[in-house]
Amino acid sequence: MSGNDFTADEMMTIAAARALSNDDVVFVGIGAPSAACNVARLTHAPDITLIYESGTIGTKPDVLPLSIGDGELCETAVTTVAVPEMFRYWLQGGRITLGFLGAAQLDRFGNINTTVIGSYDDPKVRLPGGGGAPEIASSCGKIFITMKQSLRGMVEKIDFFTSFGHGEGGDHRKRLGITTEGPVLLITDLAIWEPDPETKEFTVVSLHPGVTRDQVQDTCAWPAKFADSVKETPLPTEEEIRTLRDLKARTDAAHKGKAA
Amino acid sequence: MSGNDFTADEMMTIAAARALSNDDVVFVGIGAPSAACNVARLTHAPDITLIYESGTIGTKPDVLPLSIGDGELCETAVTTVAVPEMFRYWLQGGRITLGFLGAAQLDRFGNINTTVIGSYDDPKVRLPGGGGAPEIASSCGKIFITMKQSLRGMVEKIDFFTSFGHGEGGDHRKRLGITTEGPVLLITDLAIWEPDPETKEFTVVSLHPGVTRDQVQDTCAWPAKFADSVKETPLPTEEEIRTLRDLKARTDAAHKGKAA
Amino acid sequence: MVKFVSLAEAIADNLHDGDSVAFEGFTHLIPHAAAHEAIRQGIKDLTLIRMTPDIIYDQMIGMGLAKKVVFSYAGNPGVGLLRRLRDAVENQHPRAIEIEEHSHAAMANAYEAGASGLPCAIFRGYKGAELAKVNPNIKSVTCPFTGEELAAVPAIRPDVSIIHAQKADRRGNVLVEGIVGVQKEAVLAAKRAVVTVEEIVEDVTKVHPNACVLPHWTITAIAEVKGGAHPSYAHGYYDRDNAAYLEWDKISAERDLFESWMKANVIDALPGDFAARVADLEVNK
Amino acid sequence: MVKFVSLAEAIADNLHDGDSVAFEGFTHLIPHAAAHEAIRQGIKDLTLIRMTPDIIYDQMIGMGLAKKVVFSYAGNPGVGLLRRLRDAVENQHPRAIEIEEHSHAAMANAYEAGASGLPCAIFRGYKGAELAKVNPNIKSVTCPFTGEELAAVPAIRPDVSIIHAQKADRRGNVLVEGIVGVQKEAVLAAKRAVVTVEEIVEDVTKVHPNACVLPHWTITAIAEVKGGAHPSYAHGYYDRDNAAYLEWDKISAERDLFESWMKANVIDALPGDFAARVADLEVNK
Repeated sequence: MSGNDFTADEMMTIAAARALSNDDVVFVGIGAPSAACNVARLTHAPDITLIYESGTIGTKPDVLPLSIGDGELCETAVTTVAVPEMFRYWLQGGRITLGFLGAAQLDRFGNINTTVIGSYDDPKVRLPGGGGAPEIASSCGKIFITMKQSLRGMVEKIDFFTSFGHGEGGDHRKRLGITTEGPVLLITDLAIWEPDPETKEFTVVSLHPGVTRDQVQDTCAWPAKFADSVKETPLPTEEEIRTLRDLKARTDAAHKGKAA
Repeated sequence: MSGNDFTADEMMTIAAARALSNDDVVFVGIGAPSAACNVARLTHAPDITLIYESGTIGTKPDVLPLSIGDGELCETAVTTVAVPEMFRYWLQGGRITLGFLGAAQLDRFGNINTTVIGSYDDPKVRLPGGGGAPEIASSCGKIFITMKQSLRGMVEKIDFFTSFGHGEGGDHRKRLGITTEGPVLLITDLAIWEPDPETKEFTVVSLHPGVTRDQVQDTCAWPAKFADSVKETPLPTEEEIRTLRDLKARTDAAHKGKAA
Repeated sequence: MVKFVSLAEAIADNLHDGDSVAFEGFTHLIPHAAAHEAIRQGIKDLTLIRMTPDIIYDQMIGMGLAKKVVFSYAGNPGVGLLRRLRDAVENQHPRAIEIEEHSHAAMANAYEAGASGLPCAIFRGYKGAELAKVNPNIKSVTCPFTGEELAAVPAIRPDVSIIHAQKADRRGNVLVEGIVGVQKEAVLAAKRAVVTVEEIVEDVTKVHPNACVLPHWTITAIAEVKGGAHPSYAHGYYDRDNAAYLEWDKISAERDLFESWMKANVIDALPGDFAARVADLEVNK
Repeated sequence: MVKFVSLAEAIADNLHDGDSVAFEGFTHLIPHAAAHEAIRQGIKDLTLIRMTPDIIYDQMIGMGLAKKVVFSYAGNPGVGLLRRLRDAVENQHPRAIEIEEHSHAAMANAYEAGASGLPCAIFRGYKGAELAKVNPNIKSVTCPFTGEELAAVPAIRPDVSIIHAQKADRRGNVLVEGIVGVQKEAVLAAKRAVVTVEEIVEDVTKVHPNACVLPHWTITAIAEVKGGAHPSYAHGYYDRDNAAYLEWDKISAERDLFESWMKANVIDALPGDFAARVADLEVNK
């Protein structure tokens, strides 16, 4: 395989994986976060601790779970605790260094909506809701967000504050008495964004290989800010691509399962 | 052995055992309560559920534990839970039908002191304190108390309210918002006492075989009340005595253990 | 006193029109067979409580059993949205339902408070989150030592909790292993508890001293239903039928397809049918 | 990052003059060897926290290490009073100590709140009990839904928690089995956690999925000390030395006898001496 033989989705997952380290204790969401965490574990961060909200602590799945409670998460875990304990001792207890969230709608300050499109009382689309996100966003040491860019997703104003990022920006978290860092990284299929140190507005710091500034702006409904020097995200290595694809192939085979 | 061949201590334990039933879920204290509960289990109440505050639920020890956390309690239990869970889900959760308490000092309304003799800040004797008793007394469906009678133990006024019985009597429990019954039975080495339905003052309802009213009064510092018709506690049966003595013999042998 | 009964009896005796009920299971051990029995019995006006209402609540809502849903994540896990729930919320089909929405932390704490006999739970939560503005059951208390404001939610106390577990023993003690979710809390918080199990064995108390065992006197009724969690799974018995979860997304997308599927697979089916559904998914013991 | 060290190092690195420390263990797995090491190192002005201060706190108080004790039951379990603690409270010998006294329910909830990162715990307790009048750390909060007044106590957050466990594995994961007490909560509530273990094995994560395992990243230091709980016991390793508990009642009754016993058995002893003390108490594995 050549260095350019990868999809934007794969680049997103690999860029997210690179941001993870051996010392992280990660509260993992399903989908791209789960893929990124497991690619990290299978490449440069073999000792990373992955926690799924189903109560599985220190899990090492061979295939990606479809749900956050697949059997393999438990079988490969250091221990499996009850869900109330997970939220009380581990998340609220401040034991999780990093929370990894996705979003249906995201604004420039890292606030997330996964609750409703339209009004809460008479929604156009009723989304699944927050699940663990409201407290993941406030209790984890820091937050990574990963999502595909789109005008419907990266919006000027989210319809509902499912979880709080930097609010209106600046020191809004601190003003609410939240002591954790909040969103420190946004990894999309096109770019890597970091909050501005002062305003906390997400700013593009790295474009994925071959991506233009226009592509970023065309898929983001707010006026995108770019850092003074925007880097290019390093190409996926052969090991990264192979690890991700092997993982996905094992996962697909496993999930075909039984039903027709 | 003849029907009269038993000690006052044995009579106390056996009388307490008889008051227990198969359907009881008992929070067991160490000493006489533990002996009574296990005699009940080994005679007429084989299905009684015994719970020790160490977290052992549904335990069936072959010898009496010296502490509330001896290994055999765990080995013979249906399950062993953490101590916070014991106090939250099981005791406070209202799952315990009966609490069984002892006392260093007891008053006529079933209020108990196991904290200090003398003043709290400068005690004459510093006793162990309440342990589980304050919440056992309020959260269990009802309370049995067992103790040997003495002028130092059954007092006009306790030095410290470690746990609340009927307070000043009458509906004092209800006035404090306590919804459980509180002390419903006092079993001593001389007699069985029940609270008066109105005043809640302990009243002798049964004298153990051979015990006189004077003996009861001579070992009780408040003016003892007697029911209109005071019964005689039935003699221990041969099975009861044998079960208790076998249990004690096994226990003594086990506790001699190793140290000189 | 726990009773060993058929699933039909367990549901008929314990779940009544208008009850609040928690069919719990956090992706693992979801009581599908029991939910299908409730649907067959046509029980009405239920308040359905669950952290993760997934396929079974989508089915119960789609069949019109629910008047209210209390939840924290209403999705088909790993797949997407719940289409029957959406139809009820967005279009009031087949009836309007009330929703009371929380976060996972709030629900988990509320179950824990219910099991603990407390009227409410306190936790550090909902900071900056908008649910606190739309749900009047989210309030706050102030720590009397630090002055910190903490979130408070009422304890969950269902009329009935219904769970699926791996094993019961002949005394009626119930063993739950693996991802245990909030099942223990749901059972202890409820007035009545119904448990379906994969099998009834001689004794479940020797597995491990600290295994999650619910003593017999905390359970109202036990019914043996092999495969009763399908397409969810039972750790040690059979795997999750991930394909069935993917398939549900299509079945639930259209009202007609949903109804014909429900007739064929639920209304005209029996608890005994679950065993065959897991035959190909069994794990080597 | 967890460190495998000698007991002397583990205590020297983690327990300092003036610290608040919980040597936990609810009758089972009491960290006697670690407490003896603290005594040998002569650490001063400690705030000793424990639900059931028994022999080890009697020893530490008798040796003058404690300035304060936070507890809920200060007895020699099944035997009687703690005579060195009494001497300190009643006669200020060898020094005056401050006491903060709670009920078991309060302490258990306070540890749980500490592990949960909360500033306080609420529970239904202390109704009519006089401790609420003499301990300013017992307050109340009102349930915002029902108006019920509940007791509140501050969370316990020790500088250090010290426990004894059966096993650690090579990664540093720690297994506690049997009567688990409040050890998990004590470890998670503390800033630093020291664990002594009976043995270090390859892997502790396969015992049972829901066994009480503390992941390596929650532990600061691990020291292998065979027999380190004696005369308490380690489920699966050796039995409780009940006779030693009975004997302590005599040893602790007189200051001179206490001091000579401490010199012979603690000051002039080593952690390695514990193995021999349990030799006759070992259970068949």
